[in-house]
Amino acid sequence: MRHVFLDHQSSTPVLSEVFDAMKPFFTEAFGNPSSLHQHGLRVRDALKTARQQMAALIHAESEEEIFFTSDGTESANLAIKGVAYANERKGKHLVVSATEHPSVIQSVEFLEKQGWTCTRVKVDREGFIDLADLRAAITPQTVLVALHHVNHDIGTIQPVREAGKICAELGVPLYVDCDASAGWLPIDVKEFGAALVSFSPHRFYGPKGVGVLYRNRKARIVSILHGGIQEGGRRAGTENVPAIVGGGVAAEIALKELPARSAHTAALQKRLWDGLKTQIPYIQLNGPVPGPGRICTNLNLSTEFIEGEGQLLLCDMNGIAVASGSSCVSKSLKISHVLGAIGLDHALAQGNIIMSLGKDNTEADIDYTVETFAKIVTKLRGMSPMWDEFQKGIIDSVIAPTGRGKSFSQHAADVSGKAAH
Amino acid sequence: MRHVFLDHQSSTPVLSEVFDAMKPFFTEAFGNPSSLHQHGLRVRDALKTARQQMAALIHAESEEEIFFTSDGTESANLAIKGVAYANERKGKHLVVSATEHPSVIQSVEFLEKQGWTCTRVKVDREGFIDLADLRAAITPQTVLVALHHVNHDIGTIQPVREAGKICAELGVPLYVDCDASAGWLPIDVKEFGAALVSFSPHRFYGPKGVGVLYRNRKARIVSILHGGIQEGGRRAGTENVPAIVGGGVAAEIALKELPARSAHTAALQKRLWDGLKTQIPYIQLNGPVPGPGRICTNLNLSTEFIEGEGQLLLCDMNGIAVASGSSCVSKSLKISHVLGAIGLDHALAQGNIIMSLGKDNTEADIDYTVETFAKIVTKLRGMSPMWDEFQKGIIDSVIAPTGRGKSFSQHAADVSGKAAH
Amino acid sequence: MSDTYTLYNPTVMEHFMNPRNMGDIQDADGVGEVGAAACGDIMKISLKIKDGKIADARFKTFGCGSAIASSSMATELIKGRTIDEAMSFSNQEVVDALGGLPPVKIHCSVLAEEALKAALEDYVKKHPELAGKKTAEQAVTA
Amino acid sequence: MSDTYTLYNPTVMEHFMNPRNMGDIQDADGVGEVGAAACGDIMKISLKIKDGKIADARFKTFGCGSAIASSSMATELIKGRTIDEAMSFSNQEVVDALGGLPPVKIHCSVLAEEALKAALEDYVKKHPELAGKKTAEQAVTA
Ligand SMILES: Cc1ncc(COP(=O)(O)O)c(C=O)c1O
Ligand SMILES: Cc1ncc(COP(=O)(O)O)c(C=O)c1O
Repeated sequence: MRHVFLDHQSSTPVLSEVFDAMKPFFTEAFGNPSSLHQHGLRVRDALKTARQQMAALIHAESEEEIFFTSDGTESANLAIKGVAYANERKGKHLVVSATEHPSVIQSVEFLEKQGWTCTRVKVDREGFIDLADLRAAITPQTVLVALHHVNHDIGTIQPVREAGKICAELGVPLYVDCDASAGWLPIDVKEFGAALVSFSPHRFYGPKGVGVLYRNRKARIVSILHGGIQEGGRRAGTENVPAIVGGGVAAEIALKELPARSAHTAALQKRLWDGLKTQIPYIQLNGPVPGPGRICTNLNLSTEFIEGEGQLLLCDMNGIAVASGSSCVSKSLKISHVLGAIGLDHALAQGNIIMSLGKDNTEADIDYTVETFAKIVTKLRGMSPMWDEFQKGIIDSVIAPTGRGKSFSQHAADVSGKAAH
Repeated sequence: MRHVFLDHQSSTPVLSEVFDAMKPFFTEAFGNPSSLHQHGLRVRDALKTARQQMAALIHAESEEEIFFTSDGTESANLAIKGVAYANERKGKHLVVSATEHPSVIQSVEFLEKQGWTCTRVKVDREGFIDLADLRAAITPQTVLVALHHVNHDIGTIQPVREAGKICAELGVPLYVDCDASAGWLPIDVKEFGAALVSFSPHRFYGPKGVGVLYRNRKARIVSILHGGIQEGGRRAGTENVPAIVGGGVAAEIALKELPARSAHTAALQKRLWDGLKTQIPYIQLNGPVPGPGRICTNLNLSTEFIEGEGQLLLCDMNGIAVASGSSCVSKSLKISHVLGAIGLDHALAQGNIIMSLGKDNTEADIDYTVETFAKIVTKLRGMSPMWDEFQKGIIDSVIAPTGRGKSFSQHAADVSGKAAH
Repeated sequence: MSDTYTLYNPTVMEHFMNPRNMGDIQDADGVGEVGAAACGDIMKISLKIKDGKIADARFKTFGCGSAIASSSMATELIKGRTIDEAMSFSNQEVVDALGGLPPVKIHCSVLAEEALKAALEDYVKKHPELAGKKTAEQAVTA
Repeated sequence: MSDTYTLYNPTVMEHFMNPRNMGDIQDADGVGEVGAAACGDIMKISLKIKDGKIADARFKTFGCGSAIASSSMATELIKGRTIDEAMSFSNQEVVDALGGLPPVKIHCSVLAEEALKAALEDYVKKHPELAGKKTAEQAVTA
């Protein structure tokens, strides 16, 4: 059986160069960077190199603007809460988009319990914010605007440069969560006008266990994990040296290979979507069409009349690893808040699958995926009462409505007694 | 030149078994545990095994009581703030000892800014809390008592079992920070009567990048890093799988080898202190005498009339890696708060060096250290105006006072115009 | 990676991959279609009843792996039972027969129970004589 | 680990490991002892003055590596200077000659400057005729 990994957004394997760079820091150079002897000083040097590599990836001016955290989630928490707490006297209002990652959304909700207020800027059906809405959301009390570069579910590339200009004009720092874009799209903190940028090397062939937060010198921030004076007093705790070193090397390689990786995945993305839409009726792409509005790695698909988890499991049993934003797949039994925010019909949200490409995927992988996925859809539709009722004209398609009957969602609400959430 | 690592409290090298266990999780099994396909499920299994290994080390009943964080600092922050926030309605008072690690103290200070109050239980000259003081500090508003098992600076083993009984009697959860003891002293969460226990595998030959928090099912806690629903909703963020796996193996081996490691380091600890006090006049051990009151790995030394950083640097130039709690060594120019809390004379705090032993240290290492350290002390005393003035009878010794003159500290205050801090 | 790791236990996986009794019964004696508001799953069970017993049971399911496995298992279990026996069918039987389901997926087995009961009710509705018998019986046992 | 990693640059390390002018001058013309309240360091500098010039300078220091290196360098730099030149000695010279110090350790060089000035003052105090001369000179340059 062919093995095709199409879940690069969840994580990526560590490059052999990265692993080799990390290796000595487990055994031979195991020192704590806070130590003042050989063992500590050696790793201090290594952290500095990694900081420079991280800075280079996002075109930051100095490695002193780079802070290490444990992951993308912690970086987002630090950016949001660290800025909020530092500027409490200035104001207690935040602006975020409705489709931020949960690490941003939940951080904001935590602050709301502590007396902050937050405006969530809505997105359109492709997931884009409206810059006029963003501008209107900013008040004199706003201490931070958080806008992700690329959406982790539907691949939408937000207009961060333009958002940066508005923020600069209004004098509010902009935090750009680049977790879903770093290593795949060019990032330039100055071009973005970003006061803070976060990313996570395990998304571009670096190790887990390290997150990065860029902070422009002008942005005030306080630490949220308290203790020692590591990371210039902004992040206490013994540094995860091997992961930081490995992450730095991953960043250096990502910067160098970025054009090739982007071109390669963009070509496969097109081949995959072209193949799927040709082979499978009643399938739809969520988020922008592949091109300048969408990241080159992501396809978010809704296949009508069948549910997501079954698709995911059958893909897996056929060697294809994919993700899903469907409610059955999440522990909370809720569909992804992103699919909710773009107003996706519940039936389509249920049939959701996310495929994300990587540098090692091949055309043969894509062709196998198209062929296999078409079979899976056929199998699941064969089991689906909804497909049956659609064939019989009892319910209609949402993707290609004919006006001949009630929708799947209406039907589902009828049989379950209430509307799904 | 011989190389002697005597800073095991700062970090330890990863065991080869640990490294081998981690290895596949960087490349081959790189999945995200949240993923529902092969790649995710495989690592989920691995996390469960690691949880069991961690639970075994501290005799926790179930692996479901184990949460993974990024380090000891984050575990302490989560224990303190997570319990405080979860029990806000019950009360806003905390009790900690004066010699907790900065990750506890600073977490408490952060909460104090948000309206909590905290009683700091003082310690005696050896660093022990008085159980009567602890009892007296607890009020009906107290939601958590935090007491470390072993002090990271002076090796004092706190009466945690007795503290646990008092807490149980008064119905307040006890958090025991075992960062400085786990892997070296037996830990039994039930015997301790601990609702929460934290530790960090990089202190016992596991990797950096993972911290552990045990939480008894009855203790209420909320998360402090917000986002996804990893770790049962108590710690968002992609898990650092390789470090967790490696930490688990390190815990398993530590449990097995604990008696041997303790006996070995205890013997070396005795040999080292005996050697030093025989060879070097005016040297003192801070904290309890080696034995049941002190961890088997730590010696905290004050050598009179000379300062700590010079000792540390000369040790390092002679291949011996040590730490120091002296003010010159810290970025803040303050002596360790622990040395302050035990009321150590400032002159002795200045001449502070911490040596911490590990399983691979040998008798030859110890003998080399004694011999070398004696030479270093002679060299530095030769440069010291204080030693000179002591010889001339102008100032007196604090360690062995003769009553013949003013103390070093008084003299230092005189020449600097004010008392040192 | 030589082993296969699965979200569900082997029995659940087997019933998901090779569901028993999948399909419709053309001239069904009772059909029930129910939906779970919690997650949006929909399950349809059709029954063929002969001599007061379930002669055949078929399902169609729009739902996750455990929903499909639950319907497969429920239809397997129910075949050959009398209507009265089937009326007291509980989702726990499905869970047990499947060797367990993740806590968050227990509702899938409940859905199977509900679909079965809906199909039985449909049958009973079409056969008012049974309803009377049932009520009389219930009066006796009560 | 083949390279040696050091907290300070090679010049500082060299002056720490092999300090120049360490010791006391028995019949010193001026002695200054100062302390840094910030970290508890103590530095003592003794001077031998001949023909208005610093003929010899020695130090003793209780303090960290950079304090020892700073006193070593300061005594090196100051030898051969006139009293007036020495009076305008600045810690920056020490920092520069050492090739830099970590920011948190700059105060060590300040301590060296202070110890030197205290020694000079001690000398001037013992030679009131110089104090007058100095004041007159200052009046001219002012
Ligand atoms: C946009 C975005 N931000 C933050 C995160 C959190 O990253 P991590 O799970 O590595 O902590 C993710 C992860 O999916 C993400 O996609
Ligand atoms: C008692 C104690 N608690 C917490 C910590 C924090 O651990 P880490 O630096 O690994 O985050 C330490 C580290 O020295 C410690 O000794």
